[in-house]
Amino acid sequence: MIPLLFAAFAAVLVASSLLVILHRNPVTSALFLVLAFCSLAALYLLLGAEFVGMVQVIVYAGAIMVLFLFVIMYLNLGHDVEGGVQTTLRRGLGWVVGAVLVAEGAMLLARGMALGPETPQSPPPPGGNTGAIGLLLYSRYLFPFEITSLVLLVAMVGAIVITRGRTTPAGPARAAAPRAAAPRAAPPATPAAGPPGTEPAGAPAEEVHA
Amino acid sequence: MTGLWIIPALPLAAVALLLLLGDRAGRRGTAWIACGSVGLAFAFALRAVIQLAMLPPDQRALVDTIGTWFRVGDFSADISFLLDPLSAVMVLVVSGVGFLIHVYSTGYMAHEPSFRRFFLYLNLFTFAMLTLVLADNFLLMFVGWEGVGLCSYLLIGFWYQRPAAAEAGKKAFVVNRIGDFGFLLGLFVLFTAGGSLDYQHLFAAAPQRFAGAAGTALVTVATLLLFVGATGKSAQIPLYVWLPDAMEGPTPVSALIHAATMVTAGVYMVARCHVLYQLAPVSLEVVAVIGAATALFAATIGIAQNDIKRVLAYSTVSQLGYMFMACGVGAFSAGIFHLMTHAFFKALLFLGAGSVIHALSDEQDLRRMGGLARPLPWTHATMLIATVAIAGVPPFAGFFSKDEILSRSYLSGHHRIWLAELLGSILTAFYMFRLYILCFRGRPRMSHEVAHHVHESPPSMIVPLVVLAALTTVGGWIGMPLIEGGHPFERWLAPVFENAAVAGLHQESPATEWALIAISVAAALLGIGLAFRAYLRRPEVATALAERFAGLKNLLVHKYWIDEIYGVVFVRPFYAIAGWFWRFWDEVVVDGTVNGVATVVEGASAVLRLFQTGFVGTYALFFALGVAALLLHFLRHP
Amino acid sequence: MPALLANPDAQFVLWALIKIVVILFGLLGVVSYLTFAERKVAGHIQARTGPNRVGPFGLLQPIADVLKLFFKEEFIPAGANKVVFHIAPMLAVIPALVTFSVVPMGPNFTVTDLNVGLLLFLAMSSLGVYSITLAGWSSNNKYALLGGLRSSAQMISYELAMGLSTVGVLMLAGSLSLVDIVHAQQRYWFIVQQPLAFIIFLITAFAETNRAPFDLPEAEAELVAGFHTEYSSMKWGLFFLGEYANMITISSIAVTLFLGGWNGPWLPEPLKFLWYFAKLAALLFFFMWVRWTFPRLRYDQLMQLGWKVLLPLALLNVMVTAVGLWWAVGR
Amino acid sequence: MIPLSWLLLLSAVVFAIGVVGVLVRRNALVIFMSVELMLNAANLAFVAFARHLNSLDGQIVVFFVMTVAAAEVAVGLAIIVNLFRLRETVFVDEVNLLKG
Repeated sequence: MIPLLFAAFAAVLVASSLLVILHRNPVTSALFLVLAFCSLAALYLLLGAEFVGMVQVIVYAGAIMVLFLFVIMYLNLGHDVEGGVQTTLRRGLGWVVGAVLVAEGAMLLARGMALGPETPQSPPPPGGNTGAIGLLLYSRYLFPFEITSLVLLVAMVGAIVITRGRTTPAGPARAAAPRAAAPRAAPPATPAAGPPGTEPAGAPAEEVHA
Repeated sequence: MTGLWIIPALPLAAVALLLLLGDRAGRRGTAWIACGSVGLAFAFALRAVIQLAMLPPDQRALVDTIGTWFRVGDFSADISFLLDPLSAVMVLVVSGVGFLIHVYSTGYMAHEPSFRRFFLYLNLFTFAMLTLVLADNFLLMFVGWEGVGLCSYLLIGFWYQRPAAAEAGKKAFVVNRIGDFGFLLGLFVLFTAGGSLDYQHLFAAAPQRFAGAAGTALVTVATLLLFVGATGKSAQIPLYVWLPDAMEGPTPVSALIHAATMVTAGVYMVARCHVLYQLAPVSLEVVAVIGAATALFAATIGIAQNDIKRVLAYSTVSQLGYMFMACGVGAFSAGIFHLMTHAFFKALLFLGAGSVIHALSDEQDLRRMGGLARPLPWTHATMLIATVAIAGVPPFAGFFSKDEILSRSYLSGHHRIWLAELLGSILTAFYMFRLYILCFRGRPRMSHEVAHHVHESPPSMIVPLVVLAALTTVGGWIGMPLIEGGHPFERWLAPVFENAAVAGLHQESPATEWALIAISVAAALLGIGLAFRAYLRRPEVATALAERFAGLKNLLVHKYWIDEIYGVVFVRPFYAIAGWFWRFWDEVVVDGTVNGVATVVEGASAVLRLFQTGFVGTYALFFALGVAALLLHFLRHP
Repeated sequence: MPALLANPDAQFVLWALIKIVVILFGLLGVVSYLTFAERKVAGHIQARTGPNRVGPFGLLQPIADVLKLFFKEEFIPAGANKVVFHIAPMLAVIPALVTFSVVPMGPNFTVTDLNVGLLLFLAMSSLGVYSITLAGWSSNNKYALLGGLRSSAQMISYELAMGLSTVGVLMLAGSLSLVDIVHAQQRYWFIVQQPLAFIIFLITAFAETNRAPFDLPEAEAELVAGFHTEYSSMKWGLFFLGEYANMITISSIAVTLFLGGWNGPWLPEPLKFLWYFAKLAALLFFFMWVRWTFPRLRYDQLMQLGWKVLLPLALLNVMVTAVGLWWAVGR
Repeated sequence: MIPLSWLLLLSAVVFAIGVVGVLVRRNALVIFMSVELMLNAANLAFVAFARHLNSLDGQIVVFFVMTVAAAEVAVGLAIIVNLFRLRETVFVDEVNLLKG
């Protein structure tokens, strides 16, 4: 049963990952990426890492990918246009390198490198390993954990500062009127870098997310 | 016992508070924070000292270890404070006199625009000084030592817009650096040979570690180096030159730093290291001789100076010489006693001088003073007490301490030192009463405009004066001579200096001591009498003498040309060397190297730039190719 | 066939399928009558009688509605992204149904007792954004897009406060399994210890289900019909279904976390599930009551409330709970 | 039980897909998604090793990776939005500001 499920989810994972990079439409790419993440979460569940699996869905599918979708919609991107000799050369090289990487990885695995003997598994605790993860996070990894909060804070501040830009001194006024923060979508894309004040600030979205 | 740390921490907290609050505190708030913190520190110090006094004499040492400061190899330095009878005296003097001077400053600096900066520095100084005296090891003491040096520099140059003040601050800093360097070298020697910088360990182990001829040589070198530091900080020959110039700072600063507390750090340090000094008789001899030379030298210069604060500055140098003489003859407790009484009366003198300067609209020249006894009754009375005290007339504080130094010097067989001290006390009495007479007696010599504005200082300045005057009057009584088994002050310090008790003291008959007392009082009275005769009764005598010995007078007025000699011997050659380094080493060698590197990089980058397309994709491709190559390497060399 | 039935894996799959089917159809039936109930409640609140023509007391009205929806013409706007346009309504229903798999309805009456059940609920509620965002975007209609963006911002904002408000319960119960949480409430319900958390959870629940007074995504007066402006027939029906399914799910979670789940006096063990349904019904009525009583919030008020009031309060609740636990247990 | 090598192979494949995505696509957003794919491939390897070694540390590392990914996406997308405002493009081969 478990190998079967593994195979199924692995297939979904690989297929959707491929579609992420193959599809011309960024929205579709993003949706396939969500699918890939969900199947990855399922794989985590199969591996007995149910907490990580759930967090994977919450963080990646529920937050990060939504942010991606927001930005794609805000930028109102159509299909990507690819073409030209240089592009073709680069794409060809890219595929070759990817194939080489997979081949090398497979060969390394085939030689059994880095694979020690499997540690005997202890039976999973009745309440799952969430409690054990919490204990580890708040004991041995306490310092990295606290630093993590700092990383997030810096990223939040950075994202806000970058998106606000220096063009509008009347920043607060803009932030106070999120109604104006609607991206133009249905009408054909007008220049996004409009005059100050009318900029479709993605501010609420980014602030929400960061 | 815990809680010692709070004594230096309070002024530090005040510094932080003043920095954080900025001008929001206002003048009144600033004054309260600054004075309150030092006052509280004094209260805590008093409490700690009372606790100390409760203990039996042989256990009187309170240690408060806060934590490890740093650890390098097997050497570790603690942040640790020690309160023993010696540091108790120091901490009470520093916080007590410091508090009075803080209060005084609120009045004196009332019209100063940089009011907050002044108190910030003053509090920082108090913190550093308390750290210095309370430290439990040489390293922490060195922190305080450097801290007070820094604050001294900042406060001398407080009016940095005035070139003279800025120069004086720089001079003080540079001269002190020389001394501090010696001090640091001394610490290195002590640590290498003594194995520790902790007072207790070092002093306990010193007799064994420094045994034998080699050990004596080593400890002599170490103590001499430490004494170099002391000459810098405590303004002794040859590094005394900064102190008179330091009078460019505000007067409360002169009183606190350059009279009462910081300049005595050298004396404190020597007393603290008495165990080491007693292992090195040569060093003791040097200390005594340098002290004697400085005392006489500075006293003679003091006679011919016209700036009221400079006279006091040379007087300080001279009195510090007395303290070192006391240490040099082994009478450490007498030196510390004089340190304490000197803190009282010299602070009082400076504060009184400040009051006079304040009253005369910032006039400092004695030649334009006179007759101020009537308009400034409080200042006059307190200044008179202080002058009498420093001259050594009983029953004021200066008499007891100075007499003790004299008698100890004589009784311990240092007769030549005693003679120098005696001569010094005549000179002291003379120049101090010259100052007093020129300032308060005779006819007013200031301009009408200034005379019109003469006014007594506000209560915030008078009250510290009165308190200090009271201390000057009664402060010496705890050192009453001729008491069997030593007087209270000596008994108090006895646990610290137990092995330094002057031998042979108690074998002398009271008659000898009485005679010595009589001689020293007579010397003081002689100096006073001469001053009155030369400057009040018959001023023409002074003029005549000055004309007759014009060469000598010129020499004294120009302070033996010492600054100029230093300039030619040390400063000019130093400038020359520095200039060479600048022109050749810096501009040719260093700059040449840097520019050469830049040229090489420029040439190389012209080639490497071709790889930089600016497209992220290209970079990523190189990156991926690199990873692939790395994996290939692992495949080939598993 | 019997050999297949003996296989434990196959049995597992079979049981799961049976449970899924039961829950699915049960839930769908409840949802359709919930719409009926809503209309009745709205009617009575507005001093009307509500639907009463189809069947006795109008009880067949939901069936008529569904039939109408099925037979209505499907309409896809020009320039729409067809695939996404089709997927979006499905995404509205699926997360709600998935969450229901971990809700304990009675003793030994739950699809699966997952040891990270609460996280599953949070994960699924975080996925709820997609349907609305994608529906708004793929319709190629500016009102739909505005509604979609508004709702995603709203849901993401309130998700934080909701997640944090459950942390207090989590700390008290010491487990992420919803069954364990219900068991932990046998002495008294967590609403007693966590009243603030309950209030925050309720408010955020309104926002997460896009119900009044937080129904900005479909504010008729401003945005025509919000993100589902361009939807018609059963696709629109799916959104409708999703809204009510979400309501049921989130109310179930509220019952489980704060109101003691199936715990209650008097009833014998096998009938305890009735308590669960009674509480659920009460909460659903409360949802409707609020919808027809309160006016809609302005968008900036909504954001202010979410970020400046609810989130700090939820954090405060976590801190107070932690201190309280430390006081009570740690010492 | 799933053998470790399968998981690692899967991780390698997903990682390589991410690499290819970075190399062949010109849309910065898709490149970003490919980076996320690579990060997740690494996460998968971590979880696989956590299971293999029967130690939770691998799962803890996954947390930190997720945190960093979240931070990176927030800042990265902000940069892309700004890029679009300035240049009206998200195609990385139309921007060569890195060239000195």
